[in-house]
Amino acid sequence: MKRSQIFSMYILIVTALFFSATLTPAPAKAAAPEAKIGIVFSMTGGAASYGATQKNGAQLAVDEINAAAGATGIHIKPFFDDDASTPQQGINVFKKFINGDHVSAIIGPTLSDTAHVTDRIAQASSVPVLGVSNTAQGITEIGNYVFRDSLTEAVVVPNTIRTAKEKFGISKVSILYGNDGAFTKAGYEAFKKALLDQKVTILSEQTFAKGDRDFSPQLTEIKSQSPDAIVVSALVEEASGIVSQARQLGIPASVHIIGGNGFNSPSFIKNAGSAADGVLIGAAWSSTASNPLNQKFVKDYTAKFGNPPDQFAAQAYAGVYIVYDAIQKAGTPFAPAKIRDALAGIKNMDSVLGKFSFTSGRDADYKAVLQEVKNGKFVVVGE
Amino acid sequence: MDLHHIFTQFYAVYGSLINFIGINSLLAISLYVTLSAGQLSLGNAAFAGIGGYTAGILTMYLNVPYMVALCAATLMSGAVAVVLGFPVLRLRGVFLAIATLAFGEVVRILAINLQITGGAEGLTPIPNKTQAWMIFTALALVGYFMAVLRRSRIGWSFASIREDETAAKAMGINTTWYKTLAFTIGAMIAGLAGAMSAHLNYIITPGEFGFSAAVQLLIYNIVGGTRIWYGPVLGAALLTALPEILRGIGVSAGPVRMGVNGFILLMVILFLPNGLVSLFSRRKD
Amino acid sequence: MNIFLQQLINGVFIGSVYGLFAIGYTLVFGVLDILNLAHAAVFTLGGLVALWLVQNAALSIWLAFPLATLLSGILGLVINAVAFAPLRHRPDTYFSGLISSIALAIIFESAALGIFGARTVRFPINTITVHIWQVAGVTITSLQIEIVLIAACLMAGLTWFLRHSRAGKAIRAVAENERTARLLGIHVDSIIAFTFFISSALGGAAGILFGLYFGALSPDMGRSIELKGLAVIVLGGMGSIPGAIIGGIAFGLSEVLTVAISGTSNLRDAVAFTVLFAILLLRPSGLFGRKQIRET
Amino acid sequence: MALLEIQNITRMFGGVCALNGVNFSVEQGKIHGLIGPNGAGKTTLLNILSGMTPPTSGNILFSGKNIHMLPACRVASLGMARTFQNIRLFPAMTCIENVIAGQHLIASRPLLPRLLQLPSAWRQDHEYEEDAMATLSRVGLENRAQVRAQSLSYGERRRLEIARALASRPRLLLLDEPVAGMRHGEVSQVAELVRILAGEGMTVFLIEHNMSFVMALCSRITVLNFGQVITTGSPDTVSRHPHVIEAYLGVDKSS
Repeated sequence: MKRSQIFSMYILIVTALFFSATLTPAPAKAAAPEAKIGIVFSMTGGAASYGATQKNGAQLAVDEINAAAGATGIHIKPFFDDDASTPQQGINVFKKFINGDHVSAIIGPTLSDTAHVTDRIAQASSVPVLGVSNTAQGITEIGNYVFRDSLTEAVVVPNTIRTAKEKFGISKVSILYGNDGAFTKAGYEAFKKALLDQKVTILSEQTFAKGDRDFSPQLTEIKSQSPDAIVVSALVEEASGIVSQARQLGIPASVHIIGGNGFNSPSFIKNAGSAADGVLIGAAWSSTASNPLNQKFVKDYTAKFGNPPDQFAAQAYAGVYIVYDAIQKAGTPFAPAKIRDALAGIKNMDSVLGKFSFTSGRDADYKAVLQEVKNGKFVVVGE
Repeated sequence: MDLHHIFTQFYAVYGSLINFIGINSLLAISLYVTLSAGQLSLGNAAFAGIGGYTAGILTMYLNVPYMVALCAATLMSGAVAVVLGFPVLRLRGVFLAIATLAFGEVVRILAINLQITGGAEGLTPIPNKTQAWMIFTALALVGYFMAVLRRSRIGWSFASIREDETAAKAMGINTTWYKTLAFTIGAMIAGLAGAMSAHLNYIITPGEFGFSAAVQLLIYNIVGGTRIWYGPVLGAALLTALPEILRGIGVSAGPVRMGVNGFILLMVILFLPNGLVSLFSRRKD
Repeated sequence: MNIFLQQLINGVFIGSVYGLFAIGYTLVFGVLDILNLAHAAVFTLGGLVALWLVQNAALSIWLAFPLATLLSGILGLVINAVAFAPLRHRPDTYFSGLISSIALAIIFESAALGIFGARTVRFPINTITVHIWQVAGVTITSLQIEIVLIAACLMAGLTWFLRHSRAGKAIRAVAENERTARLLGIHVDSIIAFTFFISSALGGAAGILFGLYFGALSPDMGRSIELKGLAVIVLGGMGSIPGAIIGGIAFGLSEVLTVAISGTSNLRDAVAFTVLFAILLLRPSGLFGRKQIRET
Repeated sequence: MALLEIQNITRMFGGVCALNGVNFSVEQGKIHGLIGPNGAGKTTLLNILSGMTPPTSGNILFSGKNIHMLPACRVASLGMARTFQNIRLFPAMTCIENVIAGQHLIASRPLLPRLLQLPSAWRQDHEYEEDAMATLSRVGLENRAQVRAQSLSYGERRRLEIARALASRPRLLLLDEPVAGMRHGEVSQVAELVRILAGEGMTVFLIEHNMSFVMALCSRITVLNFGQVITTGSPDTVSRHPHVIEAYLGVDKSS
């Protein structure tokens, strides 16, 4: 083969490639810009029930945003994955998001134990990560790329105790909390600090373990101390068991039960039944909050998934909108550093959680809410 | 893209997975040693926990150098194994399994309630000192040790006890001593793996050392095969990488992966009694 | 004083549920010398299937309970056929039987997760009418009494069945010595399958009663009772039915009293496992066990 | 000179008296037989001699040293090896591996030289393997060396267990029914082997029901019935002893 033939063949191939590239059936205009976001929740393992509703909330937000963005606006390309409620699997997922999929931001993971480890990787690779259900201490302190839109117990609980004291004149309480989970332990520490700060005497502290269903021994002890209220830091499965067994053991309705974030889910009311009436829940979101964005979210979610949303779905839904808002402010879906700065600058953004902004320490900053369960529905007590 | 870039890209994405394969292989071998002397122990996950907490406390609170912490963790687990071994190793079969399981649960509950172990949130932040080469050097050394042990007097004694403890006694083997030795070597390797893992993940939580973790080590050994030391390594590598493989094939996250895990174990125990390693080992069965 | 009485009732109640779970567990061990670790998964599936029958098939609980117990029994036949029968003639049968039952437990739990979802669910409120009585300062609910009665009947029924009926005696013969039983013309394989049927039916029943009272069913509800069940059968003596019943009640009481005395329950499980540990070392045949367990 | 002296050994299992004041001694370099009807306590005695089961009372002197309190492994290390009535081989191991395992007391096989891959270590291994092969050939199993013990025939298993016992070069060999269930050819092979071993100075103590084997081979025989020694003596005196005949053939009512 003479050199010239090789050369001409070469030219032929190059031009063929060039034409084929331009004639590939790309849409008439350049493809709409896509922001790649990694979304990881616990779909299996101990926290599977929370991961399921979080995924629903995030999926709903992504669909709404992509529908509203139309042809020219920035679309979200979500990468959903499962960290199986373990730090080990969480690390694998984060590494795949950052180095494999080259995402511009990450939402999740569900559990604080996992976040402690995975958020370090996001920080080291300067990819912004937004926790939507991590309430333990020491998460946002990891670095300036770590944010969270879930109010920590330290913010919600003082407001709950203050309102409970004013409204129901509570002076002595017994505490019951799950001592083998980061979520419930953090809730207990926040409650204890708030109770001591507001001079409420603590009669006794009872504990239980994750997965326990029988609380009658502890509740019998508490009943004998006849407190004004029982402060409970538990997950939703345990919360409904505690409340129904307390009433079954004959603890009168005059003894209020005060719960933390873990109570704030429709399955609490469904599982606890009439025993839930009168329970006070300090929470970061209420399904009956009047703000119009929230009402629309509750209606759309219930229509799409068949059951009403819980706090975890709401915070995941809000998280997707927060990240999207930052991407729009940053003007480009590809620069994680710019997105981080835009996130830090979010102030009084309208969201289903209310007027949302980040504190200097990149924690969530919006009004917590105290709810009371009245004949099967959450009713907001005081703003 | 040149080869170097491809490799760094692969390592960037799967680097931590490779590290976990190494750690899980070490843990699998720690149970292999005890099984090779016929002792079914479900306590090795707890020894890994003891090793992890010991090293974590040393490096975090007393900022002891990393290597010293590793040695201390290994010795600590070994010491606890010797103390636990004498009473426990008189038990047979499933009763030994239950006793070591109860020990594992007690360790987990203590870790939750003690202040020094960081309670339920776990011990954090543990300095991230473990490198991939350290894990795989340790794995290579332990593997070599196992291969040589097999041909030494200790190895023959383990094998004899595993086949028939009574006959082993009649041949002059001090079964109590050798069983405790197998139990202790296993605990030390588990302690080392636990210490390395703690310095890889910044955190060590009590949940990692309960019943399901101990059962997982047993599954690595059974799937891999306990006739030869690299059987459990094969089992650990396959089952640790399985979630990634399944994701690659497009199996969605969720219960299906868990079901596949159980299904593989069932198929192996029914049709491949000596594990995957028997597929291509030359020994006639 | 009535606090102590109340704690006693709490202990006896939860103990009877543990006992009901444990007799199925120990029955299989008695006959085969193998721990059926899929038993906890049957406990879970029994509860979830009963809930499905009540909610979707709109059956009353008094129909759903026996039906779900029957289905759990059939599940037991599946466990035997898939995980235990094929391994019976292998030299390391007690070891491989343990592993195959673990494999099945994982498969069952993932099936429960897939079919019934991860959420904690409960029986509809009006499934069973509950009356709460205040007697001498102590509260007892009608549901508690019904559950204790059902558990007691099942336990008494099993004990009578094993002692007096032909099939029951055949089971005890196989438990005593399989080869001799075969010589006496007992069809050992079908007796073992039948044992799994009874054991899993009882495990399923315990799951339904547990879910009914505590109003919380989820795919991993078997996990917490599995280890306690293990402690109960060791306490009671492996393979002994009366041992499992008394062991269950004793275990329930010890749990409740640890909480009552120490005022906090973080030591509760630690006490339970330390007791289990001590029994294994000092008296591995437990309270009523008779098997030669320790030295060769 | 007596290698083994059994001084009124008694053993009770709950209320049952399995052995009651057993007294006899086994001479150095001799083949000593122990016979008696089923349930006479023969295997129990063997278990006591080998340290498997502690006696309720009484002493055992092994070349003058009292061993009745020692555990089985200590007794074995003094130079006593045994086989079992129901054959306790290592099923998953091959024949040669079974014998190598039997060399536990004589093969040090230290770990360190092997870790350092010293040539002396591998030479030592080779020597032990050759020794194991030699032991196998003594029992006629040299061409079955690589076969798994579980796939051997019944007679071969019996012989492999004897080979494994010989592997530790014992001074006293205890055989529990060594030729039970063997074909005639194999019985005479084992008899020949035992005769050679005794010739080399090894003391053999065996339990056997095959009378022709025992009478032909043993220089002294002890007869045990209901846990008590009827008599100890040469094959002739024992076979004519009235109580022995009565124990075996029952009392002749007519006389």
